Amino acid sequence: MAKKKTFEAALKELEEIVKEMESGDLCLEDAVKKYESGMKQSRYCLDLLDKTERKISLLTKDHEGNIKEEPFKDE
Amino acid sequence: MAKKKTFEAALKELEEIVKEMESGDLCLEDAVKKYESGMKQSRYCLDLLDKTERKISLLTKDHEGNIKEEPFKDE
Amino acid sequence: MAKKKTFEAALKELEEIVKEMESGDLCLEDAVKKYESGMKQSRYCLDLLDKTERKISLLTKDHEGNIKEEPFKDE
Amino acid sequence: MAKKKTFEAALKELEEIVKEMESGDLCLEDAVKKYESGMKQSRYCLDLLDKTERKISLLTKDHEGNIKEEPFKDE
Amino acid sequence: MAKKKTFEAALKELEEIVKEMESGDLCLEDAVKKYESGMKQSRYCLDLLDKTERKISLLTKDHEGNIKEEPFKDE
Amino acid sequence: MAKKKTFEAALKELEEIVKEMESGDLCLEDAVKKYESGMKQSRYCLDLLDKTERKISLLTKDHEGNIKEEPFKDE
Amino acid sequence: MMITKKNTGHIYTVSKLTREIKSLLEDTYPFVWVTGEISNFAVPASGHSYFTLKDHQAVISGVMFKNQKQRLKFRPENGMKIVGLARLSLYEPRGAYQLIFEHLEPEGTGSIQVAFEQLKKSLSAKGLFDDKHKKSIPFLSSGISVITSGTGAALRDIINVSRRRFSNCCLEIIPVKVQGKESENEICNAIFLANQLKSTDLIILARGGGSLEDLAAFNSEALAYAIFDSHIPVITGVGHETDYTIADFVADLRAPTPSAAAELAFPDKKNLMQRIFKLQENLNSALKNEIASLHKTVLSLNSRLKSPETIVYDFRFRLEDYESRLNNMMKHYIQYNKEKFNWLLQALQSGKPDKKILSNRQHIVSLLNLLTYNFQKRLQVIKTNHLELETKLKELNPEAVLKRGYSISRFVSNKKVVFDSNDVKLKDQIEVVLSKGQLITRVEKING
Repeated sequence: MAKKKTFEAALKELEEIVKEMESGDLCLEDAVKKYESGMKQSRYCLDLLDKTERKISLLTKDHEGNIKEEPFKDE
Repeated sequence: MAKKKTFEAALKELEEIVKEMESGDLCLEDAVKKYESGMKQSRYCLDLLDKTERKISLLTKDHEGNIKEEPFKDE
Repeated sequence: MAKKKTFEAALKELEEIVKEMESGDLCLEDAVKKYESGMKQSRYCLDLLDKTERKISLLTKDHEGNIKEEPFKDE
Repeated sequence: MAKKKTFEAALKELEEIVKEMESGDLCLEDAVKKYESGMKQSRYCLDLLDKTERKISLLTKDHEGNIKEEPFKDE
Repeated sequence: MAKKKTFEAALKELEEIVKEMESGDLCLEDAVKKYESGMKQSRYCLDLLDKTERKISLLTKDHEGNIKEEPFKDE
Repeated sequence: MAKKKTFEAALKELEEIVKEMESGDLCLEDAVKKYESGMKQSRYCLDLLDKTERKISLLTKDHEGNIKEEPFKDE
Repeated sequence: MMITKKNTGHIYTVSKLTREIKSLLEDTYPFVWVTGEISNFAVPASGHSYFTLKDHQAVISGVMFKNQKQRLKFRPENGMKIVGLARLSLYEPRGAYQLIFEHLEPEGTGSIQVAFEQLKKSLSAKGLFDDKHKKSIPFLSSGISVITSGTGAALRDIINVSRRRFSNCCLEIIPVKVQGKESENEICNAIFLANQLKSTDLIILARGGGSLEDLAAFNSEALAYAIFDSHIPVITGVGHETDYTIADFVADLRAPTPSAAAELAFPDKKNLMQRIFKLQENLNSALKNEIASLHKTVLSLNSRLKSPETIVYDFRFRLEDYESRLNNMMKHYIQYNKEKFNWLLQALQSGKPDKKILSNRQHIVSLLNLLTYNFQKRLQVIKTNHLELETKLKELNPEAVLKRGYSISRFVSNKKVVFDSNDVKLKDQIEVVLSKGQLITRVEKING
């Protein structure tokens, strides 16, 4: 499922959530829900960034160094 | 059952009770009943706040620290 | 039976009795009866007040302190 | 039988007897009879008063002090 | 497959990618993809150049030196 | 086939190729092709130069008009 | 034909450029026939002759080494018009080029027989000398037929030159008489034979120097036609004479001497190989240059291919910011609700009904006190009322009369008080009630 959501979409969602929370009109339950959802988006984004960074690092190593590129099995 | 009442609703109810009690027109029995009911609402609110706080703390820790998020079983 | 008479009603009755007693026109039998009845009402009222006080104290303790709420069995 | 006559009735009777005797029109015999009857009424009243006082004393003690209320067995 | 793409086409592609990435309008996923593809093109180009150089070196040696030209089996 | 191409034509071709290559307007693949073709021409020329063995013969006619070929012995 | 322009941006050194010009000149003009007027003729101690050759438009330096000069039949001098065979050579240290002459002959001089002139004129008129009939000399011939005397110096010269210039040459020598009666025929037949065999692609017709008489065969009409009809191109190299023979005019190429003919027939193998190697080298360096330049292009593009790592860092910062904002907002929400709640709780606590209980208790106690007080008061009144009545009653007690001395008489029988003496009979028993005690009496007398 997560595969289908792009980083940009998740970031956008997170941004919306932060904005909504900062608008300050939420009741506690909604705030908690928004917060949870926001944290979820953020973690998702961070995961993607981590993955991306590892990939880049592999690509870069492969190019400059000696390590051969290994196909990313999850893609 | 408690799940169905939001924090805001409980807080509102508590507010109404306080207002009625402050109006001072209550007979002893009603005053006691109101007080009891108010205390119940307040306990409910406090519980919700505590739960919420714990939840947030877990979510936050999970992200920055090492503790893994455990699913809230009661939800 | 005591349940059915409110504190306020009992207090009212007591007040009536005191008033009648003050009027001074009572024959002995009536005076005694009134006096007895007054005593009864007052005891009833005081009992109610005691009970209420204990209840409030429990509610308050439960809220601020550590004692768990025990359901009031007589309610 | 005594139960049926109130303190007030007895006292009234006594008052009548005193009035009749003060009129002075009674023959000695009647006067003596009246007098005896009057004394009877008066003793009756006195008894009632004693009883009442004991009762009140008990009620009062029970209320302010420690003695438990004992049901009045003769009532 | 690689055989079908000329050096010039790969170089062109690499150039396009560099330009696109320098324009800075890419989303993360696209940027990573472009980077990957760019690395691939550049590796491909460098490989082709290396191969060509080795070929020349063999042909030259054959002429002046002693090593006989070995046919390139992959051509 | 090679027989049909004169040394001069091959040399000419080689010279043309060198000129084209030095003009620098070729794409890599074409340059490699030209290079190979040039090397072929050059090898062809060199082969032609080396092909024949030194041979000096003397042609004489006997009295009957028959032609006689004999090695010329001047060495 | 050589490469003269390089648009690869390559910069020559003087030596390299000069070397290239030298090879260009020397390769292009291995031998040329040139005509002009001699000037500045000088012979220094070395014995070589230096001069300039000029016409009305240009001058060119020339030299003739001592050895070649010895073979000349005349002495060159200033103002003399000459025709010569020369190599073009470039002297690198001075960057100067000059003609090195193998042979010189005065132009337009010499005694020419009328017959020779007539034949020449007639053959020329017939077109035998026309350039359009001249066959091209193969650049690299596969075999050469040498038609000359089998024993003469000419053959040796040709063989020597061929060995020097092209070691693995193929020569087919057809020995002929080159003077005398039969020579004309033999030479013609030799040409026919070569054409018949077709085993070569070039004919050298050579002879050492000699007088006009000696060269008769070479000035014959028959040989002229034999040469003209030959399918194989013919180079002539006849004698050291300044004069041309008819054969020279008809030949596809004329050399002044047999060795010069050999030089023209055989390309310099070493030179050719060097030329090819040079081309190979150029080919190599051109491709290498291209590869190097492409390599540079790829590397430069590569260095511009920025890793998206910085984008990742940017996003990380953004995410951190969002998260901290989320956390702050959430804390704020909780704090806000807590405060609101605490405020309400306080309000609730302050409305706790215990004060009401206390006041009610006091109220009840005071009511109770009032009740008791009033009740006691009431009881007191009732008591007083009763006591008053009882006192009054006691004062009215009929027995009080007796204390003053009165007594009451009653019939014993019916306890009736005796009011009238008439009611009494004698002997009736009468009870007399006194203040203290009673008397029982009997009626003794009645007074009525």
